[in-house]
Amino acid sequence: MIETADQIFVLLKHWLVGFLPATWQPVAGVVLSVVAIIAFFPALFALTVWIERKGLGRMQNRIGPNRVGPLGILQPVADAIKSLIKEDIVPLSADAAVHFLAPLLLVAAVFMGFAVLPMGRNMTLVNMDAGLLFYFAMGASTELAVFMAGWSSRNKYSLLGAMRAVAQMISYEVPLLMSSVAVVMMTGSLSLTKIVAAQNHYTWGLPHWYIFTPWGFAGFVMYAIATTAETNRSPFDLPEGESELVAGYHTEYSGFKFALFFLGEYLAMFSISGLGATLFLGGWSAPFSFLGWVPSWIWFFSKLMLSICVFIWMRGTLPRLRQDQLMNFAWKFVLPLTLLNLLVAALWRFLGEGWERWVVCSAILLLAYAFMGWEGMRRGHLGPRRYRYAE
Amino acid sequence: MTPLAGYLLVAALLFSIGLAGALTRRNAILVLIGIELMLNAANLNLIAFWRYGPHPEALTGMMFAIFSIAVAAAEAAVGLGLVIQIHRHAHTTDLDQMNRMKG
Amino acid sequence: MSLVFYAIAGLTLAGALAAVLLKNTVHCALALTVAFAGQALLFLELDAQFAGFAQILVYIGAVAVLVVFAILLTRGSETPKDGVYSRNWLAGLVIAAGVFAVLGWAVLGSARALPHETAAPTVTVLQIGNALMSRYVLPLEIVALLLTAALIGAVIVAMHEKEGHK
Amino acid sequence: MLGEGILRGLAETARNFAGSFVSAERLTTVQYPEQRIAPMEATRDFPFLVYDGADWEAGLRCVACQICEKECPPQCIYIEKSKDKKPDFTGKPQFYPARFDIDISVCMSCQICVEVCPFEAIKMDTEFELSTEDRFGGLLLNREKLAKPNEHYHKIHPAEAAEVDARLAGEKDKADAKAKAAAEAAAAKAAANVAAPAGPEAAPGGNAAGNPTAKPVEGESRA
Repeated sequence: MIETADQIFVLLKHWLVGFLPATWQPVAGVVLSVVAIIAFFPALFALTVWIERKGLGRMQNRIGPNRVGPLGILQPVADAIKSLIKEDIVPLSADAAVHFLAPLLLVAAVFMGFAVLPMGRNMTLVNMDAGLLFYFAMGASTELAVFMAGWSSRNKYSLLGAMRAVAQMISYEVPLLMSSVAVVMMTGSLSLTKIVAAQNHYTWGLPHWYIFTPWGFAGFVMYAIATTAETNRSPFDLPEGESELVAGYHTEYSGFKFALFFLGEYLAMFSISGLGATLFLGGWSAPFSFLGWVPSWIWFFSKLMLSICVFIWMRGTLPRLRQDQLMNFAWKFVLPLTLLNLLVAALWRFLGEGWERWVVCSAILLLAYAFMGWEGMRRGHLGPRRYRYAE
Repeated sequence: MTPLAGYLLVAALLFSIGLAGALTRRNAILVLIGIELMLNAANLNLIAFWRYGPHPEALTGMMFAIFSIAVAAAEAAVGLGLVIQIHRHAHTTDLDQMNRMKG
Repeated sequence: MSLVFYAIAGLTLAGALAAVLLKNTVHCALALTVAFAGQALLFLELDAQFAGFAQILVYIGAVAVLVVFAILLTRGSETPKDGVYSRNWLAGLVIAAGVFAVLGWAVLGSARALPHETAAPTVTVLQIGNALMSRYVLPLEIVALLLTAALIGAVIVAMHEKEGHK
Repeated sequence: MLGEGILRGLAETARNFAGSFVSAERLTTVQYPEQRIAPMEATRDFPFLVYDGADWEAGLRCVACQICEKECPPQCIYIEKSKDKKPDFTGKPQFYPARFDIDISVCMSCQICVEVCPFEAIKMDTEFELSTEDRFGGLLLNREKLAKPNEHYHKIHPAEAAEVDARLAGEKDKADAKAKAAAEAAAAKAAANVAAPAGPEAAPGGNAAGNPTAKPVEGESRA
């Protein structure tokens, strides 16, 4: 019974595929999984939009959408209908072909990333040996889509937004990769399935997730910062700052294409949160050994939604950064710390099983954090903004 | 035609296209693009020979290609940095106009 | 020679041709990306998974974006009035055609000696990592040094000179 | 320590989030079409024309002096002066607007027309639900749509309206007294000469000079 609940989607797929002749079955299985991903994540996107609008409202002491359906739950449906029936405007001077291709490329590249995520026990679409590399290769191609969108619009705001977005994504891709490399070093594999398997065992009922180690915790924090920047979420949402750039690279998009950009942004958030859960939070494994009977996919998606909620919480709290603060933060703070974290992870590996490694690794990371934070605040790279003329 | 010959022909064509681009275009960046294409053609040759060679388990061709990709990234960074510096100095990226050695 | 190979080869060559023929420089850069993607697919077709993904990550994720940045920083997206081809384009074309003729002749001439279909080698990332850290550790270190030098060099070359430093 | 402020901010938003479910006074949102809050006394948006009495056409205070038309910064007022005259509230014959249009799609609610009006004829309304399906014709209000009774003015701005009424009543008394005095003087002369028409016409000029000094005081009392 427990086994069936855990494997329900796998069994369902096998049952459906079983109706076809044997030669077609592998192809049909892949197609079915792809269709499931393409159908499920946009639905999750609709739910997330609702959660975000309600949650942000509550954080600002508002009620949020409450007109369409009970508690406004049908608001995303209304938004979808609105964007579908809107006129699709292409500016006269725009580069029509590139303008058309950019949103498609973005969404396609983002969807590719889901292919290697293990969403549950035996629930990986392609169990690739170099899964993590594939994921980052796909993530890197979204930058080009963003650039295409901004450049083809022939609008200075769009171009500026796209350049900001690309510069920011490149800058934060380095810490993103570096913090993931620490996990790869520990597991000895680029396969996401193996990374989950390496974390899926328990001592005294507690899991061996990487976040519960000093280097894993530091890596997770750095990973979270880098993903926030990578998905252009607040406080790193300069590329689409409405108040400065009138929505940046998708200024000139309307109707369905704009909805595609919006969808792409949220899908990127889902996939990168899923990757974070896989790398640091044990993927689909249960947080306590006695909860092992809960289906694995429930754990994966609850971890994913938890990350999304933290994203929304951050958005409700932090104001937007300035461009120079953003770059300083990436190159002068996050990147050195991730490099140090790599060294600490190696040290952790070679210090053996005792308690010493906890003390040594935590002390190094804490000292480095405190020193760099103090130094950054003293020099004014980081910390609260000082006003020279006001006050 | 064997598969290897097919890959080698594609690589040869790619190399020639890159060479033609590098030799005929005016814009310095497009010349760099041509050089990138030529490097890519070489990589394709390396991988193809690795795949159809007698000892694929030795990984020689593959390693060569991976190192070559890394070096190409460095080459692109330095090359484009030079182009930007030249543009700042001479206000053009047209190679036909860059015919003086004096600054 | 499967249909897939012809399709991917066609895509790669079309992208490469567009990259050297198109008038608008940004279009050239985007066509170059298509060529890179086609090449990555060719690598995958050759069972070189790791190299294929590295190709996408490095070429599409970094080199193409760098090219695009350089084009915008040098205002190259405006098509020049006096043509996009160099004065001695004919010579270049002849040289390229000659090179292709020689290469093609060499390949076709030795086609009979080339090995036929062999079993696909299974290369895991673990093997590549082991090879990098044992047999190829010296080249790896040299590449690391080279990349560091290139990083510093590119920064110095492209850096603005400070005002009043002349 | 770096990151302290971020944690404090996160705690604050978390407190808001949780608090909005617990305490009702945190949520200040008004569910507008169903719930409404009474507008504040100083609320103002678009101008309207005041009339006295029951008949709007006869009771319009406006004398088509066209000062507001000239002063209007976005030029959204259009006035056509009448050919004939009719008596105003003091009984003096005055022109009246044959046409008075305000394009409220252009109007920027600056209240300058109200400030400059010497006759207390144009005032600011509080009506804001002006959406229409015809964005050109529907937002061009003619004098019939603009005319609203003095009672309406009393309802939306009671203190201000009372002040205006008192001043107008004082003017009327003054004008009556003056007319009486003139009549007495005319009777005393008992001359056959017809009284010069220049006498009554001096009154509006006196009004115009008196008003701007009166207004700032009124504004202060409202604030």
